[in-house]
Amino acid sequence: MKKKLVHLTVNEEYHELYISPRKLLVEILRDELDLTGTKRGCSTGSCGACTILLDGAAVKSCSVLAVQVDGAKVTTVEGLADGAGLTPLQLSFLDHGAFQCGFCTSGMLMSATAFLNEDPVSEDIKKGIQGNICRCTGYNSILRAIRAVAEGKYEDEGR
Amino acid sequence: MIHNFNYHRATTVQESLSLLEKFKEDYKIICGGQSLLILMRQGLVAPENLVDIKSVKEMSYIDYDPKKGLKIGAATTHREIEKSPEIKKNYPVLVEMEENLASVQTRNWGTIGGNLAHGDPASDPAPILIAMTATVKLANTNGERSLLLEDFFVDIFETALEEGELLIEIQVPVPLKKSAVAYEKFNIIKNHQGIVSVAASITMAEDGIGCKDARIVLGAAAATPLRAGEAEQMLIGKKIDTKLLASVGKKASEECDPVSDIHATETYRRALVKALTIKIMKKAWEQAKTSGRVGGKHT
Amino acid sequence: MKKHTYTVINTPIHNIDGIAKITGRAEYTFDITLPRMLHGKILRSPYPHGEIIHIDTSKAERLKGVKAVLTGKDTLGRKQGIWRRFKELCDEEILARDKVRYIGEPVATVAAVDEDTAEEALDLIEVEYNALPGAFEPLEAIKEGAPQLHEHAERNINVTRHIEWGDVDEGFKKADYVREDWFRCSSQAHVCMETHCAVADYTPEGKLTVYTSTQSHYYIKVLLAEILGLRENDVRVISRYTGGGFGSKFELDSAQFCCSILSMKLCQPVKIVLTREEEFSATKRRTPMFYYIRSGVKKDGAFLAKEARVFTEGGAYTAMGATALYLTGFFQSFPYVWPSYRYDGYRVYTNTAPTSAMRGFGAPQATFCAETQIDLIADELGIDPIDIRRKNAMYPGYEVPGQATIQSCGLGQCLDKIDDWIKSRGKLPPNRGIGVSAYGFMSGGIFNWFDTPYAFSSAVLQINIDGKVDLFVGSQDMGQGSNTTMAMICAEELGVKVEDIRLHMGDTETCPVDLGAWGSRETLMQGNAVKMAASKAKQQILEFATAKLAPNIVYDLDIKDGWIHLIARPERGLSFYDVVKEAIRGKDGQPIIARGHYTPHRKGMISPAYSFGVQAIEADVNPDTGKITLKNCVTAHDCGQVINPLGVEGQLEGAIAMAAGYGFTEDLPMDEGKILNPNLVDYMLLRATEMPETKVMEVETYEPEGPFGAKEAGEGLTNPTAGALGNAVFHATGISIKNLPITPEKVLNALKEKKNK
Amino acid sequence: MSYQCPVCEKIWPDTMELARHVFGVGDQTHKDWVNSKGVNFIELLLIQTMEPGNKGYKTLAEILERDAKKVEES
Repeated sequence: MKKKLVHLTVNEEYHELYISPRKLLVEILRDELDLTGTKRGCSTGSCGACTILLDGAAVKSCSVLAVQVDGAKVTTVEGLADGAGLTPLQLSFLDHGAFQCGFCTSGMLMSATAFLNEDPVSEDIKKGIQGNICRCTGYNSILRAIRAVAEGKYEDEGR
Repeated sequence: MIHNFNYHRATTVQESLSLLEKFKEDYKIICGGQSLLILMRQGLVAPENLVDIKSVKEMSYIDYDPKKGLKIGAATTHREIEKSPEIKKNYPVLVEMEENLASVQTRNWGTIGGNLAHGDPASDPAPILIAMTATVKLANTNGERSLLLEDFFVDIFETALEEGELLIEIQVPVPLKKSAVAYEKFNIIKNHQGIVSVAASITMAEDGIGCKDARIVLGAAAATPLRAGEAEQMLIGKKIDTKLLASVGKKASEECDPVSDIHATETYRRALVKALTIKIMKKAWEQAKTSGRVGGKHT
Repeated sequence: MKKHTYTVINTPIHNIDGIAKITGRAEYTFDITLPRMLHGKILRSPYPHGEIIHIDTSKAERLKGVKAVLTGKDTLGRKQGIWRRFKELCDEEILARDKVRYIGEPVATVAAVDEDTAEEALDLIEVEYNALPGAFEPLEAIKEGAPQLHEHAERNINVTRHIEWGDVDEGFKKADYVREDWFRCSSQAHVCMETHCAVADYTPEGKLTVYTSTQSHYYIKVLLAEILGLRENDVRVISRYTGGGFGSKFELDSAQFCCSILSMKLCQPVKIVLTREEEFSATKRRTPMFYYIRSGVKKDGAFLAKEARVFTEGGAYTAMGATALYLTGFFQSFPYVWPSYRYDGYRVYTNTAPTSAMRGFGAPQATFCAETQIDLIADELGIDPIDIRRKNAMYPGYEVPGQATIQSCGLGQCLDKIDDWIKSRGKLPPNRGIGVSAYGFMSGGIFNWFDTPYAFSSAVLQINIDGKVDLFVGSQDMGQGSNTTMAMICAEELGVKVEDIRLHMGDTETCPVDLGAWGSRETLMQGNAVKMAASKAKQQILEFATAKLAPNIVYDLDIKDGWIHLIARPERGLSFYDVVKEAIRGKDGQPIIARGHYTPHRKGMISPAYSFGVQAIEADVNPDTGKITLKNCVTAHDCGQVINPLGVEGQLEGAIAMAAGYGFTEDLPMDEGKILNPNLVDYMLLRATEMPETKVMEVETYEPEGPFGAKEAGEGLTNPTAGALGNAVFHATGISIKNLPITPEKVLNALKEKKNK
Repeated sequence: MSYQCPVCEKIWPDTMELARHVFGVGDQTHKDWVNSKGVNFIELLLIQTMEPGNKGYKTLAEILERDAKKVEES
C-alpha cells in the first residue's frame, strides 16, 4: 500500500507526515506524534475517549482516516492549555472531581470544550457529552463542571 | 485490523465518478466513514480501492427554495443539517431527528448521503425523509437519475446504487398546506440506534376534517425502511379519530416484518410499532389540523 | 458521639493525580512504549468446549515481522488461581494446553513488530479441535450426565458454601406469613475504559518487569512468579495509572501472562492490549445467580427466619467466584436483624467466560433479591416499606451470630432521611413510583484465601530535610481516589499539608505490600497502615520538639498545619519544617522513617467494619412501551467519617450509573456460550442523558476500627440501585420483575399479563 | 459431648454443625467419606437446595451421629 503525504497542524504545530492510508487519525496522533493524551476505548466509535477537535469541531479520531484530514487543524488535550496553565474547564474539572480513573477525561474535555465554544445553553450539556462514555463518575460531576464554566464562574481564571 | 487498500481522493463529482468507473470491480466510497470504518476494522469490508469523496466541496450544500423545496448535497454533514436555520424553520422535524442521531462527534463528521447509502434499515433519516416524499439523485459517468427514496432501499444494507453510481443529492419537496410530519425513535439509551422508529406525515383535506394523504414509515421494522401501506390506506379519505388511529397502529404492527435480536423480540418490536404509530400519527394529525408547517415543533 | 475536628479530613481536596489526568499527561499502561518493543496478540478458542488435538504455528512463524508464536506447550503448564490456599480451585492455565472450556480462552500468542502483523499471524495459526458438547446453564450443568468441564469436579460443582445461625425451622413455625420467591440475576461487564493491557520486559539477568493496568500489583507479581517459575521478587509489577478496575483487574489476566512468556522467550519488551471485544468476551464478569428465598415474618413485619439458596453460573474457572459465593450469602441477610438464617450456595462450572468479582462482589445480586422480596412482603402485610425496614434494621453493637460484629451503624438515620425525602415528594403523577432499598457493605475482607504471609496493608514514610514526606503505599488507585485519601490521612495525622506529601504507589519494587484495591479495603486497611506510619513518624518529631520546647512534662504536643505546639497553648510552638531539619541532624543524618501496617485480627469472619445506606429511586414507567425513565436517585449514606467529600460524591454517583445499568440496561446474553453483544454498540451503558438527578445525604458515624472513623464508601453503593429501581416499578405499576435486567420488554409483558388477569 | 470430623478430626459441638462442616469443606476426601456411607454427596447437596426442610444436612447428621467419633468435653 502506497504511503501518502499528509499535512497536519496539531496543537498549532505543523507536521508533514508520510503515512499509510489505513492509519486512523488516533493512531497517527498517538504513535507518530506521541500525543498519548488521546485514548482509545473501543473500536466501534462508541466511547468517545479519542475525541479531538478537528477544525474546531469535536470528532472521534478513531473514526477518521488520517489521510482524509490532510490540511486540517487538530487540537488534542495536550493543546488545550499553554505550558503549565490550565483552561477554565480543566480547573472546573479539578474543583468538581469530574474524573476518576481519568481514561475518558481527555475525550470528555474535548467534547466539552467544543460544546462551550458553540455558545451553550446549560440544559443541553448532557447532549454535548452524550457521545462520551465515563464508567467511573456517573457523569453528574462532569455536568456540574461544564455548567459552572458555561455559567461564567471561571471567567477570570485559566490562561 | 484495516486491510490494505489503495486510497484515492476526489475533489469534484466528475473526478469521483471517473474513479468509480475505473475501479468498477472493487471499490468502496468513503465520505464521513462513520459506519464504513467500523466494518473495515472488523474486516467485514476490505475493498481494493477506497474512493474518498469527503473533499468534494460541490456535494456539500443545503439549498432551500420556497417553491422548489430543499436540496441537500450528499456530502453534507448531519451537523450542518442540524444547525441550518433554513431547515430549522421549514423542516424542524429534520432537526429533531438529527439531534437524536448518534453523537455530536459522529454528526460532525458523518454525512447524510453516507448514512442513506449504507442501507441500514435502522437509519435515522430514512423513515422521515420517505415520509416527506424525498427523492435522491444518483449519478454516474453517463448521467443522472432520480429515484424516490423509498425505492432506493432494496434489502438489508443493499441500495439501488449500481456499480459506478454515486448518491449526490437528496431532495425534499415543499411542505403542503395543512400537512405535518412527526417522528419518534424508540431506544433505551438516547441517541443509540432505534429499536424501532416511526415517521408519519399527514395531509388534511381542504375542509380540515378528512385525511387527504398519509404516510407511515417504519425504521428497523423490516429489512428496509418500510411504508405501512395498508395502514396508510385506512386513513385516506377518513375522518381521523383516536379509535381509527388505534386500528391504524394495529395494522402497521401487522404489516411490518421485524426480526428478533438481542435488543428486542419480534413481538416486542411489533408492540412498539403499534404504540409509536398511534402516538406519532396523533401528533402529526394535531399539527396538520392547525398548521401548514411540516414538522414536530411549532414556531 | 464525640465531635472530631480535623484540618484536612472532610474537606474537598483536589485529586492529587488530577492535573496529570486533565492534561493528558498521566501515563497509563496503554500509553507505554519501550525501546525495541514488540506487539502481541492472543488467539482464542472459537469453541465453548473442546479438546485441542493439534496446533500448527509454522505458517504464522514464517510471516514477515513475526518474532515468536507460543502455545500452552511452551509454558510450564501450571494451573493458577487466586484462591491459592485451595489447590483444586487453582484451575486455570491461561494458555490452554489440552482443553478449552469457554469461547475466548487463549490457545496461542504471537509477538510481532506491530499489531497488524501480529493480528495477521493469528489467522495463520492452525488449531485442530475436537469439539465437545457444552454445559451452559448452572441448573443444567449440575445434572447427572451433563458434560463435565474439569476432572476433579463431579457434576460441575466448583464451590459450595453454607452459612447458618439461629433455629431457622423454629422461626418458620412461628411465622404468620411465609413468602417464597425465585430470582434470576444477570451478568454484567466491568467495561473499564482502559482495557486489560500489559507490557512485559524480561532481561537476561532473569528479571521480569511488567507494566500493567491492575488493582493489585502485589497479587499480579506473586501469581506471575508462580506460573512462570520465577522467585517472587524477580518479578516487578508497575502500575502507576489504572484506567478503571471495578473488580476485573486483580486476577492474573491473559495480557499479563502472554506478554510475559513472549518477553521471556525473546528478551525483548512485548505489549499486549486487549481489544474491546476481547474485553467483553474473554475477561471475567459479574456472576449470574439463580436465587431462591424463603422468608418468614410476624404480622407486624418483624423478621423471623430466612432461607436462601443460590446456584451461580461459574463459567469455566474459579477465579474470584468462590468469594462472590460467600459474600452473596452473607449480604443476603444484610442489613437486617434476622434471628435465624440459613444459606446454601453452589457455584457451578459452565462453558462460559468465567464469572468473578465485580463491584459489590455478589452483594448487588443478594440485595436486589432481598429488597424486592421485602417490598412484596410489606405490600402483602400492608406495612410501609420504610417502616418494615426500620423495624428490622441492624443497629450499632449488633452481632451477626458467628459472622460479624457491627460497630458503627447509621442505618436508622438513613431511613429517617429517606422517609423525609419521600414525603417531600407529595403525590406522584400516574405511572410514577418511588422504590427504596437499604444496603450495607464491608470495609475490606478478612479472609486470606490468597495465603499471603504479609500484613494485609503496609505503608512506609520518610520525612526529608525540606519537610516533604515520601509516602510509600501498596494500595492501588484505579480511579477511586485512594492516592488522595492516603495523602489526606497522612497529612492529617502528621499535621502537615496535603501538598507536603509525595505519594509513591504502583510499583512492587519500591512499595510495601498491600493486597490491592478490591473489597472496599483501601480506606480502612491501607488507611490504618498509613495512619500508623504517620503516627510513628510524628512521635519521632515530637521527641525532638519536646526536647527543644522543654514544656512541663504533663503537657501534650501536637502538630497541625506544620505547627508543632503545646495543645494547651497553641501559640507556643515551633515550625514543623525547622524541627525536621534538626531531627535529621540529630539522627546522624538519617531521614525520619516510619512504618505502619494493618491486618485484622479477631474481627469476625467477613470484615472489620460495615457501611450502611438507603437509596430511593423515583422513576416513570411508560405503560405503552414499558420504558423506564429515572427521575431522581437519593441516597442517605453512612460511610463513617468522610475523608474526601469530593471523592465520596464521585464514588456514589458513579456507582448509581453502574448499578442502574445493571438494573435495567446492561446484560450479556449468550447463545451456546457465545456472548452476543461484545461491543459498546450493543452493550448498553448509561450515558449522561440517562442519568437522573442525584442527591447525597451523609449520615456521619464514627467507626472505631477505621482511620479517623472512616469506612467503606464506594463498592457497597452498587448494591441498592437495582432493587430500588425494581421497587419503583412495583410502586408505579404493581408489577414486580424478578429477572434482571428490568427491560422495557419484560415490563410490557408483565403489564399485559396483569391486565389479562 | 462433641463430635470429631472423621476426615480432618476437627471437633464440633453437635452432628448438625459437623454435617455443615463436611459440606462446607466439601473437598475430595470429605466427599469420599460421605460417598462411602452409601449416600451421594452431591445428591445430598441438591436435596438440600431444591427442597425445603434441611433434608440433606439432616441425613448426613444422622450418619455422623452413628459413625463419627464422639469426644468427651474436656
